[in-house]
Amino acid sequence: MLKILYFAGLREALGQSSEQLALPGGMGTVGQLHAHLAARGGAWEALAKTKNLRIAVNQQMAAMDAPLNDGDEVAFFPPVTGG
Amino acid sequence: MLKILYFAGLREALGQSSEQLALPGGMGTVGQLHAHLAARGGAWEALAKTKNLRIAVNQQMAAMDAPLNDGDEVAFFPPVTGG
Amino acid sequence: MKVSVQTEDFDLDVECAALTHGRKDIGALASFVGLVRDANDGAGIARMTLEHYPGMTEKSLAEIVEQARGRWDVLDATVIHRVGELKPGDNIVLVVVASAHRGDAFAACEFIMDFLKTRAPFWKKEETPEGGRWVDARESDDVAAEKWKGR
Amino acid sequence: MKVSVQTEDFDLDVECAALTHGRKDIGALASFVGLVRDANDGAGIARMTLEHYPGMTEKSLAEIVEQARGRWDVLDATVIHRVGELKPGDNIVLVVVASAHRGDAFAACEFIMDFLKTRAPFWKKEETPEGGRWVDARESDDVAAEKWKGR
Repeated sequence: MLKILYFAGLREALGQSSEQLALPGGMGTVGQLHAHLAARGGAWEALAKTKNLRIAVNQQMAAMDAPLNDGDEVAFFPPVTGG
Repeated sequence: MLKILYFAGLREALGQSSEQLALPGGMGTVGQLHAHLAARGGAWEALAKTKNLRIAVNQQMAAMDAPLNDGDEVAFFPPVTGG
Repeated sequence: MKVSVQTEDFDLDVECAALTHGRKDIGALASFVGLVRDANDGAGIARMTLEHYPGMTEKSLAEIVEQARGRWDVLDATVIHRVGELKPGDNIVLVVVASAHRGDAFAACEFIMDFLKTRAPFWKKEETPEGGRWVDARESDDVAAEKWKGR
Repeated sequence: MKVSVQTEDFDLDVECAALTHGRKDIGALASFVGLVRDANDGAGIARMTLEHYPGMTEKSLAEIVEQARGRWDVLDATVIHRVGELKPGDNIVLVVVASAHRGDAFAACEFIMDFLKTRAPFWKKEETPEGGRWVDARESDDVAAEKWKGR
């Protein structure tokens, strides 16, 4: 299972802040998970449309080619604006 | 008359913090005043020996060629070390 | 080193005193406080909400402080970032860096702020007369973080 | 703008609050506090005495702040420098700069400190186990002030 988190504008666009997802076969990277989620269509297209989308795997910033493993926590969010 | 001030290590070396001095003829610049005071000899050689001696005329930093006028306040001191 | 993400306000003096307490080797305390302004990008701000990524936020801040310690002579440092609802004039973020010398304290403090702005997972949503809006990331913040690469 | 040369201690929070009181356009407060260390140039420091040039000191500090205001977007600033006898751990100097944005606040605050160090007429005399000694000016302070010419 993957734990997936959404934050800020993306969370609002998707109408949810988290979900659990069984890691399907052939989904070895962050990019593949991203494509899988965006392909849900409707509000989920926000994942593809968010400018400079950021991704963290296990609370570390990660690139689209980062590998995924069962039990990982994956977060999608817009560029940060704290401080 | 000139009001002359000495600060910090220079004040201690000269054993005085200020003096009044009539502006003698032919003493038109800070450099001429400096040479006049240093020529007193003894402790006054400190004026010539102080490394990177600083001079202020009327509370503004000044160079050796700055002109002097009656009533000026002239201060001699070592490089500053505050902060 | 202290890193805190909290809803409560902070007190600059208290944090500085905590860093300097009982030690006499600190010659320089550089600090930064960020506050909520009542206007941003041309709109009036009535209030804002700060969201964050619990867990990652704290790790991210601690890593930024560690990077600063690796680059400069930092004796101690404190970073506090508030979350939740804030209004104009409220404190948002505090960074204090203690060092023997001022150059290190200033550089480390500004470095921490520049990286916090671009790396730490916080998001601001502003309430304006036209409704709520998520603040856009600023390119100038990326530029500010990039400048440290050459130093 | 506030410039003060005083024997009494200062309070960072009080000075920050005075700058921000009643206004909501300040987004950044950069501050610096310099403290007496118990060691300098290899010698233990029991206490120190700060001498200054009354009149010129205040003018010099005000001029430095004005230069900073001319270079950066400074909303307000406070500079306090203590004189007289101080001991390790005591505060020496405070600079607080309020601005809309952090880049201006940081730059102006560091600029003021760098110029205060090389231009304002203060002198430190340290008491060490070997007796009193006037602190030598540091070349690194001149270098720090020079760096602003190119910016």
